[in-house]
Amino acid sequence: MKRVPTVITGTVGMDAHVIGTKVLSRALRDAGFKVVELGMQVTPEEFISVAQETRADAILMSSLYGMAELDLKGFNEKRMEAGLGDVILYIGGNLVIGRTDHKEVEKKFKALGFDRVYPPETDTDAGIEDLKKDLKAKGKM
Amino acid sequence: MKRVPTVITGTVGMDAHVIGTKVLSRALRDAGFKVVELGMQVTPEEFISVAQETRADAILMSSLYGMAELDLKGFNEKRMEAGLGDVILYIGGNLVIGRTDHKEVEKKFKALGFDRVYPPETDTDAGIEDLKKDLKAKGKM
Amino acid sequence: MKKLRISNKRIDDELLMKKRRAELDKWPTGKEVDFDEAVAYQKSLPDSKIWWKVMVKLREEGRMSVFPRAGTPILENMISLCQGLRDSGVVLIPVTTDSYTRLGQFEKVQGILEECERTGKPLLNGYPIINHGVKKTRKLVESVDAAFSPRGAGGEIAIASGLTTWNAGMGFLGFGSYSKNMTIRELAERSQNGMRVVGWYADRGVILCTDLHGWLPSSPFPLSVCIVCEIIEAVTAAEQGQKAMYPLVYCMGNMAQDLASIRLTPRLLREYLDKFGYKDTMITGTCPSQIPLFPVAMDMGGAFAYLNYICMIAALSKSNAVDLRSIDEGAGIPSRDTNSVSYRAAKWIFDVVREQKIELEVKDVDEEEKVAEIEIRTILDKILDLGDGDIVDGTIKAVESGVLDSPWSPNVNVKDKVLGVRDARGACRYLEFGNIPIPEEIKDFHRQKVAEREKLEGKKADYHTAVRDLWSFSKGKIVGIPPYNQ
Amino acid sequence: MKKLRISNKRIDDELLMKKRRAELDKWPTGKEVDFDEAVAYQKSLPDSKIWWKVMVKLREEGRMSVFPRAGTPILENMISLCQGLRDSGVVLIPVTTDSYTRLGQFEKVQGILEECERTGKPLLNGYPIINHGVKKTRKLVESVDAAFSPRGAGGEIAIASGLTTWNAGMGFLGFGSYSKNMTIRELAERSQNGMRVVGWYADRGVILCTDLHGWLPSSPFPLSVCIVCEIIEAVTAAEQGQKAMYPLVYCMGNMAQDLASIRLTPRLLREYLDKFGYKDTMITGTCPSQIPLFPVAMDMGGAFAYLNYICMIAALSKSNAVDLRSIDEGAGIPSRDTNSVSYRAAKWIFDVVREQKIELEVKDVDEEEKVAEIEIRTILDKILDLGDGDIVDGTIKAVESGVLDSPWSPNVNVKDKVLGVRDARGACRYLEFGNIPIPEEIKDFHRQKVAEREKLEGKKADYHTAVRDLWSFSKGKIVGIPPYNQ
Ligand code: B12
Ligand code: B12
Repeated sequence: MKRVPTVITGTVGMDAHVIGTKVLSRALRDAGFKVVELGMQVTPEEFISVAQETRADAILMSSLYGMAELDLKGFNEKRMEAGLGDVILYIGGNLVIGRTDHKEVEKKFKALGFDRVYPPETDTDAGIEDLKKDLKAKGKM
Repeated sequence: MKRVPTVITGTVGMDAHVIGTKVLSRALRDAGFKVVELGMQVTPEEFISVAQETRADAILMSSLYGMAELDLKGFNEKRMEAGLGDVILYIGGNLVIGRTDHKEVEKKFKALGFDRVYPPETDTDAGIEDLKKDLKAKGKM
Repeated sequence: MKKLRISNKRIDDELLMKKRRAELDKWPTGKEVDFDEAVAYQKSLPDSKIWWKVMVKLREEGRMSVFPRAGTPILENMISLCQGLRDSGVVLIPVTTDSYTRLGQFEKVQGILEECERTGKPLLNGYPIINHGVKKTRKLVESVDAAFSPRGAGGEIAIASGLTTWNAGMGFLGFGSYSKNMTIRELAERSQNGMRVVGWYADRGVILCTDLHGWLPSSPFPLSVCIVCEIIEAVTAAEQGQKAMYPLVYCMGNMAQDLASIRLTPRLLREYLDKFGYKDTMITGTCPSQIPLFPVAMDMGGAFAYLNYICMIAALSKSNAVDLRSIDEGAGIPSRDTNSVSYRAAKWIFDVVREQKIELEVKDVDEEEKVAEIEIRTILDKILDLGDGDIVDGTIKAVESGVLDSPWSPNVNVKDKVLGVRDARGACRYLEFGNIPIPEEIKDFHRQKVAEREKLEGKKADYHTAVRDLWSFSKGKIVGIPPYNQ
Repeated sequence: MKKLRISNKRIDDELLMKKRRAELDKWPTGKEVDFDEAVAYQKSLPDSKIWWKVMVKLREEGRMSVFPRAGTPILENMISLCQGLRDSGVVLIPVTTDSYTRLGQFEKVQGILEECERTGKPLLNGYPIINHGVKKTRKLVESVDAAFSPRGAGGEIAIASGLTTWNAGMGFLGFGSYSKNMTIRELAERSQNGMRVVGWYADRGVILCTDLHGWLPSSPFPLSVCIVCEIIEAVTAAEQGQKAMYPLVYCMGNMAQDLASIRLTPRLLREYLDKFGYKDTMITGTCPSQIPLFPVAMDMGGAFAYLNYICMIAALSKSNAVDLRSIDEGAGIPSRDTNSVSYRAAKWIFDVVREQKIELEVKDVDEEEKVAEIEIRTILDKILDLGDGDIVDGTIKAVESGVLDSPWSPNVNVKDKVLGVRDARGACRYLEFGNIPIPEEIKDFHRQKVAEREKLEGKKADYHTAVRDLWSFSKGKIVGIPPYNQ
């Protein structure tokens, strides 16, 4: 690939489930991306400011503890104000509390501005393939 | 009790599940009934003829193998013809094939002429109490 | 010791062929069977469909398969049921036949079967293999990559269809659990009338496997009588030319006792097969099997736990097959889904526990094994004694005199003078010995174990104890310890 | 050996009282706490609500209870959740708090909690014990006949409410699994600042129990570091006046290894507690706990099998408690129903298997125990060395130098230079030892075990192997044997 896209990873809000985002980050690096790994418990604001500093092309958030929806209240507006409307937004994990049908969850989080929403135990490759597709579509790869 | 009522037991049709009817028969005897224990695989006709011979007050059938409905086709008519309309009729066990809601099963077998219908693993005492009640109601005890 | 004999009036081959035809002529589908073509078809089957080879492969690879129950009347549904089983790791698939077929009422079956196909409803409690016949049943066999075994009925229609087991020998299951009036003499004659069908196939290079049921203990009852009968079944089957067999070992729920039976049964089988001169008969494995009442369907938790307990026993004993029920065992014939989820649970345990190759020693197993072995040898000696060396004659006399006896029998020709209860650890003990020749010191062992329980419960064990014990496991409580906080 | 020390700057009682108040003043409900009234209330509790007594009773009676996870925000639902647990035999009930409460964001919690109560929706992933306060939480305690334990948060509000556990000592769980920036020095200070709350209650005759978590191995990784940390937790807690404790023993799925850890942990705990002079500290039992990833919710069969495997381990090891997840562990916070059915399965195994008092010996347990013991002693010696006899100083230096290390840590102050994989039997081995001081011959043991697996899989074990192993159990397959028929 000509240009090396920059991707930010981390778990949002107070989520301490860091293993997934670690696995994901390493996989992204191995796939040739520049990864800014923020680790666990990243505030929405931090995602935004780091995205601005690093001119990130995508943010891949994780959240397993079930509080993602609350953690992301107003996030989409903020990122728009910050002029990050163009940044690709993915999120994955156990996004809600309890057993729920992924379709609903997907609707919910797309409404929050995410381009793609992944269920628990998603294979990282799947997500990375999607990312390449979306980046190519935007001519960023 | 003044009069000792006679009860016929057995598994109907080709049902080989005899343990239940054995347990039940012994319990009935212990409860003071005269029990004609026919054991397993008793044809509907046999139940009728024995009921006539012994002037039985009640027939307590068992069936676990799921074929009871077929085995009992026309049984009610035959016993009416045989003038046994007054005999109390109970049946219990796994009366149909597969998992089904007992309410439906009950409806089905009451339609076949049974006064009471019991699910699998019914406690014998419960059945015996019912029987005493029904016999008393008919002034046969 | 006297020369061991098995009375066997062998008939000449021509008569044999006549009899086989006569058997098949009982229903039109019999015409579909051409004996030589059947042999050819059997020989064309891949190893993965040949029962004894599948079992040996499982054992060699240190694996295990569930050996479930599966029978539903409509062919398409039967195929999908079996595919569901295969998907959840089952490679030993039974074709459980319906009760009417088992009793030869094909006329009646035909009517119901047509109604099934018309309405799509499963009005029979199994797969009517005779009425379906060879062509249709081959379709079943060919659409699932596993070995098939006819259960309860099937005869040569099953063989011609590519099912690869056959039950020769004195089958106590039919006598002890399924029939009301059959005499033991009739059973002996039936299995001794020289119908060497399994031998006929063996002579042509087609080895059919069998499982040994023995005399099913339909309630908590020590296994010694059952295992004795499996040995009788084994040698009489071998005499008919059966070259491959494996015992079902009934797990009654006490770990030490279950592991002991699993170790003991194949050992004694081998010994007696050799004694009777059938050194070339293979024992293809052991198959722990679940007997006690099942948790009522409503309690799915207990049902799963019970299944998984049996799976653990099978895994820890390194068995290569396990006769498993489904979580719906207490409710009724299982659906495809309840089967699949049940066997996926089993598969998890096989893959995770079985493959750890765990070596373990459980205290009391040796003692339980010793006790059972003494009982079994004593009973068998008595039988050979009664038969003056002839195990078949001996068996007939043994049943007639109650030397062989089992509780809750539906058969009027069984003495039914015995009874079993659980002891304080849930192990099965004799409460009433009837005429079973059990050495005094062993009787005392049982009495003492029962006494421990009586002490714990503060009352004598009697008939009612035995009845309660029918449910002791299904209700998830072995006798003894009272509920917490009481 | 040097005199063993635990650095501990004790503060005077007046200051202690001030600090306790300050802690409670963080939220209005703190006002509900009157220390002496709390002591009186604790003393008024029946034995069945006192954690350490319940555990001891269970052990004496040879029983076991599930120790589940349970936290939902709305009081009424929490009560019914806990009653459901009690009905399925659970007598040790956790009050799992939500993540915000764990982080002290009571303002935020209040808003959400009110929304929960308005909408009836559980918008928090646990029970916000601080915001609910004493009166409400006493209602919970009084409506279920079991012992309660606050999880993650609670402080003296929990004690005043009648919950009967308290975590003193250096809690590695918070440091190693829940926080991003905490330094080990901060952890040490926090647990060493002389806040002898648990001791204060002990002096007044109220004994609060604690469970020892150690450093949670969030992936297949040998337990030696974790157990070392449980020992550190134990002695530092005892120093704070904790009189009753029990270890969680993480079952990683290999039977020999799991049984070895269950035997080893309490033995070494006792030994080191005594060494440090805390002979009067009780060990109230052991609690096997499930760690590896859970089967995805969709596979209920696997989920049940996994639960039941852990139950079997707990039963066979005669533990008195088992930290069990539900069949929905992989899906999300369990509902009352999924919990109940899960724990009914567990109860079946406890009542049927546990009560058989099975005595068993599993090969390799001794070896696994020996290996782990050598690792643990070597690490502890090194720590005491670094601390020149002071276990707290030693621990600080050990973490800073990677002598104590664990993989996948969220904490930036952890070296994270180590990695674990499973061997051919599913046992956890070191792949990368980092700076953990493991004797050469033991390192070779691990290498050889890993080599066996590499041979089986035909490729070297590396980072990617470790990642795959995160799922080896949840996917119901230990490494090794390829799928049947391939
Ligand atoms: C033991 C058993 C057998 C033994 C029976 C031994 C014998 N001769 O008795 C054997 C192995 C022979 C057998 C054979 C078969 N079985 Co079966 N068997 C069972 C099992 C495991 C237990 C049945 C039992 O003995 N219960 C104990 C007794 C004491 O309980 P009970 O019969 O319910 O009776 C009590 C109460 O119900 C009550 N009661 C009974 N009758 C009545 C009547 C009245 C009026 C009253 C008031 C009370 C009452 O009193 C009794 C004491 O409390 C059940 C599954 C289970 N429940 O665990 C399957 C089960 C009954 N069998 C089943 C089947 C399908 C068969 C077979 C067709 C094929 C097969 N799988 O082997 C054959 C059929 C043979 C035939 N022709 O009938 C199915 C029935 C399916 C359905 N109905 O949908 C079951 C449910 C298993 C399953 N899920 O597949 N079986
Ligand atoms: C390990 C674990 C913990 C550890 C975490 C250790 C750590 N620091 O990482 C500890 C013990 C600390 C913990 C704590 C808690 N946990 Co927790 N935990 C788990 C567990 C068992 C495994 C999670 C895990 O590590 N998975 C392995 C990783 C590799 O998988 P993954 O995260 O799904 O990520 C993979 C994919 O999803 C994908 N992926 C992930 N993110 C993204 C993003 C994108 C864009 C893409 C494309 C892909 C992708 O890539 C990864 C690799 O394939 C799960 C249950 C389970 N699944 O078995 C519960 C679970 C997640 N925890 C849960 C809960 C409730 C908690 C607690 C609130 C309370 C408690 N029960 O302890 C606290 C919360 C702490 C906090 N503030 O967050 C719940 C969540 C409930 C819900 N959402 O409804 C779960 C589901 C258990 C349960 N059923 O109750 N937990």
